[in-house]
Amino acid sequence: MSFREELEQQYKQILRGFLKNPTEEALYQAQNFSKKAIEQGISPEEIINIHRNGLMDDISLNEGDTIQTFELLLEVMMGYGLRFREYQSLRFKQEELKTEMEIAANVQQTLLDTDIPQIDCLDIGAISVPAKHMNGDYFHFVHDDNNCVSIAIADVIGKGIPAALCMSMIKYAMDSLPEHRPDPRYVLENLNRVVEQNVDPSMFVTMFYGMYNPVSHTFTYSSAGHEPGIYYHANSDSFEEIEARGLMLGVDRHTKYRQYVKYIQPNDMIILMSDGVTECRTDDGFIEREALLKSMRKYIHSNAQEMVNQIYKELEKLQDFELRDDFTLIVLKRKV
Amino acid sequence: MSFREELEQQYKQILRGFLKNPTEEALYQAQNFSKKAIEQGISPEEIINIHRNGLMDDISLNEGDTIQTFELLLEVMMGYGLRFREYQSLRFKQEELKTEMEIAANVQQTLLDTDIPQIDCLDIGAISVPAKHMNGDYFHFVHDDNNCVSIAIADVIGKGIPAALCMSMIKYAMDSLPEHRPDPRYVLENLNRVVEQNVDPSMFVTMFYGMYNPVSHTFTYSSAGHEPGIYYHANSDSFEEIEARGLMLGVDRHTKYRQYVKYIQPNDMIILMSDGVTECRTDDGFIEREALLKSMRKYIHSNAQEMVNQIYKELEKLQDFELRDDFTLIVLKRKV
Amino acid sequence: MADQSYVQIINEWDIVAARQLGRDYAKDLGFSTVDQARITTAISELARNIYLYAGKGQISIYKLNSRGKQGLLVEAIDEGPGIADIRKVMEDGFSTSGGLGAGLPGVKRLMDEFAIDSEVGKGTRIEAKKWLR
Amino acid sequence: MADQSYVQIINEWDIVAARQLGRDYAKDLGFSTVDQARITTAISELARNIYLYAGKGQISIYKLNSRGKQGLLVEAIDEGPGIADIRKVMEDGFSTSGGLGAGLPGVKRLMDEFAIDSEVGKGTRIEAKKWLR
Ligand SMILES: [Mn+2]
Ligand SMILES: [Mn+2]
Ligand SMILES: [Mn+2]
Ligand SMILES: [Mn+2]
Repeated sequence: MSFREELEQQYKQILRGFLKNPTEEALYQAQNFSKKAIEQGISPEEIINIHRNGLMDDISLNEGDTIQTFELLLEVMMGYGLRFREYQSLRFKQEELKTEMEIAANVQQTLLDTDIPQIDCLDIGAISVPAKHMNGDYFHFVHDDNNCVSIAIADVIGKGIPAALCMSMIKYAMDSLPEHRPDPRYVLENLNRVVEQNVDPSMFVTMFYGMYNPVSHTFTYSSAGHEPGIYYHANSDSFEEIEARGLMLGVDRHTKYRQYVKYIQPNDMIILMSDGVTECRTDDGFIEREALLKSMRKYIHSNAQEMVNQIYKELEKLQDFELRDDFTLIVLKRKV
Repeated sequence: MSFREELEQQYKQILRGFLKNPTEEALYQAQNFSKKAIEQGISPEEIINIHRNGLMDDISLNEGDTIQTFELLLEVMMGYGLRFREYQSLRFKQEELKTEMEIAANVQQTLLDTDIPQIDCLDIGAISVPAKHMNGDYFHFVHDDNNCVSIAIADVIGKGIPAALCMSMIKYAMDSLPEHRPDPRYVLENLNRVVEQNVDPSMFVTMFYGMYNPVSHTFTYSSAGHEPGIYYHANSDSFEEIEARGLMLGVDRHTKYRQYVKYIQPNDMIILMSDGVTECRTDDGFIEREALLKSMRKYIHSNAQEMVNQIYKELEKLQDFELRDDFTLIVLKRKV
Repeated sequence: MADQSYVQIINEWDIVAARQLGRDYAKDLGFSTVDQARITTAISELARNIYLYAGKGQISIYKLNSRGKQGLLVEAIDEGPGIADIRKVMEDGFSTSGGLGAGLPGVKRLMDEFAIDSEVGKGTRIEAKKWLR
Repeated sequence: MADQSYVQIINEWDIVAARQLGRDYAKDLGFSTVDQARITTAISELARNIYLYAGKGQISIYKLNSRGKQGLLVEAIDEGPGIADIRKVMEDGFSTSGGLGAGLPGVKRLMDEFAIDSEVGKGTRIEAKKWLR
C-alpha cells in the first residue's frame, strides 16, 4: 500500500470515528493527520478529494452528517492555513530580500565596474552573468599609459553572497597594487598573499592575468589554477588550449607563478572564461568541450561582443535557463 | 457589506449555479474566485467554512448534490494548492539562502575579526549584533607597538548585504592604511577618499576613530558624523555627551576632520555606540536617551563586557526581540 | 462558566483536554466556528510544546473584558529548559524544524496578541489573546 | 475521440472551451479527478496568458503514447510579444506579479514535463506533459 493510500485509509478511520462520536479527540486526530499530510507534501486539493472519497464510501450518510463532517475538514485545513500564512510572510520576506540583493548587486556593480578598452588593434567582447543574485566571477580591464591592455579574470570557488564579498576584497586589493601591472607573475603573487591573509581558509580563488602589448603584439600571462583559455588560429581555423599552470590563490602564501608569452597573429583570438562556461550542465550531463567549440565557431565571424552574447544565449538555453555557476566569457581578437 | 461577506455572497451564487448546471464555466468561475480570495488573504480554512455555509443555506439539497459540490471546492482549492507548492519551493530556497547567509556571515566574521586588547589600565567590553543576517556596523581595535589602543567604530547607512559589502571594503582600506594610526583626523580623511571613490554614491558611512594613550591617559579622537559617544564621570556619577563634529564619509572627498583630546580620570568610562543603540524602537516610539542611561547606570559596576552584554539584553527585550538596526556598543573604562 | 480555568499538561491526552477547555470558552464567548478552530489550534500547539519539550506545565484560559471589548486569553506556563534565543524561535524557518518553541510563529499568527517571556533553566510563559470582532 | 484537437484563444470564453477540451481528454485517458483538475488548471493558466498578453493564440491537446506510457500534451502557441527574460519568468516571485508569463512556474509544477521557447517579437510556444501513473 502506498503512503498515499495509507494516509487515505487513516483519514477514513478518523472520519468514521468522528461520525460515530464527534469529540475533541477526533478533531485532535485530524490535526495530527494534517501535520503528517503536510510533511508528506500532500497538497490541499488532495485533502478535499480524500474527504470526498471518505464520504462516498459510507452509503448510510445523510445530509446532516455530511454537513457536520466539514468541522473535521476545517480542522485538517487549519494546518494548511498555517502554511498559507507562512507563505504570505515568506513572500513578503522574499520581496524584501530581493530588493536587498538588487541593492547589493548594484553596490557590487559600482565596485567591479570596468570599461572595455577601445584600441585600434583589438576587438574585445566580454559578458559575465551571475548564476544567483550576485556574481562570484570577476573581470577587469586596464588600458594603461603605455597603451597596453591588461585583463584579469577570476572566479571565487563558491557562488552567491560569500563569493561576492570575497570578490569585492580582491578588486580592492587589485586597485591598491603598486604599478607592476606589466608583470602578471608579480600581480598573482601579490594577490595570493592578500587572499591567504584575509579570506576564510575554506575559500579559494582562481585567476588569470594577462597583458597585451599592442606594439609587439605579444600577450604575457600567468594563471592561478584558472580554467584554461582557448586560442583561435585564424589561418588554420583551429582551436588550441592556452597552456598555463599555477596554484589557486589562497592555498599557500609562498606560491610562485610562471609567466608565459605568446605572439598573436592578425585575426587570431584569445578566448578566456570561467569554469561556468565549460561546466554548463544539461540533463544529459556536462556539455562537451566540442559543443562549446562548435558554438564558438558558429559566431567566429561576428564581432567580439556579439560573439560572447550569442554563445551565452545558446548555452543558457541548453541548460534550460538554469545557470549552475557564474558565467564569464571574454574574447580578444587582433584586428590588424 | 464587508469584502468577506461580499466574497461569501459571490461564492453562494457560483455554488447555486453549479448545482443547477455543473458546467466547465462554473468551475472556471470557481478558479477566478480562488484567485480573488487568495489576493484578499482569505485562508483555506475559511474557504471550507464558506462552502459549508453555502450548503447549509440551501435546504433542498440531497446527499448526492452535496457530494457533487466537492468538485467545485476542489477547483477553488487548486489555487491554494499552487500556493502550497510555491510555499514548499520558497521554504527550500529560504533554507538555501540561510546557509548562504551563514557562510557569508562567516566570511565577514573572518574579515572583520578583532581581538579586544588586554592592557593593564583599561577594561574594555564590546558587542555587535546585526539586525538582519549580516552586519553593517563595524568595530576594530588595534593595540600597537607603543602600547596605544586605537578604536574604530563605523556604521554604513543601510543594513544587510549591501552594507556588509561596503563594510568589507572599508576594513580592507583600514588595513592598507600607512602607519598614521595615532592621528585620527588623518585616518578619517584617508578613508573618506576611499569611500568617496569606490562606494555607490547613495551609500554613506559614519565613523568614530579614537586612540587611547596609556601613558598620558589621553583619548584623541575624531568623528565622521557618527552617533555621539557618552562619557561617564565616576566622581560625580554623571554622564556627558562626547562632543565631536564632522561630515559622514563619502559625501565630499575634500572633507577635513577636527581632532579632539580628552584626559581620562581613573574609573571614568568612554561609551561608544552605533545609532542602533539609541534608535531602539518600541511600540510606543523610540526609547528615550534617559532609558538608555538608566540601563547603563544599572550595570555601571559590572565589568565592561558584562555591562555591554546586559544592556543589549535589556534593549533587545524592550524591542520585543526585533532589532530594527545593527547594534554596536563599546565600553572603555580606565582602571588605574 | 467561570471567568478562568486551567488544565495541567502532563501527557498527550491533556492536550485534548486543553483544546476542549479552549473550545468551550470560545463557544461561550460567541467566537465563530473558524475562530474557534483557530483558538483551539493555537492551544494545541502551546500544549504540545509543553508536553514534548518542557515535560509538564499548565494551560489556563481567561475571559477578557477590556473597555467593552470581549476576548479570550490563553496562558501557557512551564518550568522547562527555557528558550535561549527567542529571536530565533520566532523566525519562520525554525517553526517546522521542531524543538522547543516550534510552532510559535503559527500561534502568533492565529491569535491577535502574543507575548513571550523565557529564561534558560527557569521556564517559559506565553500569553496569547484573541478579541471578538 | 481524436488523438489531438485544438481551441483558438481569442476571448475569455475560449479559456472555458480550452479547459473543457482538456478535461474531456483527461477523463478519456483515465486521469483521476484531482489530476483532471490539475490539467485543467494548467490549461486555464496557459490560455489566460494568451488571452491577456498575446491577444490570440491556440491551445492544442494531444494524446501521448510513448513506450507503453500514456499521457497528455498541452501545447500553447501564440505570436504575441514573446518573453525577453525566460529565467526571470520562471522565478517564483514573478508568477504573481502579473504580466506576460505569469503563472508559468505553477503550470510547471502541476504537470510532469515543461518546455518553453520564446523569441521577442515573434511569439511563444509552451509544451506541458502529464503522464498517467
Ligand atoms: Mn565561483
Ligand atoms: Mn565557477
Ligand atoms: Mn547601518
Ligand atoms: Mn545604524
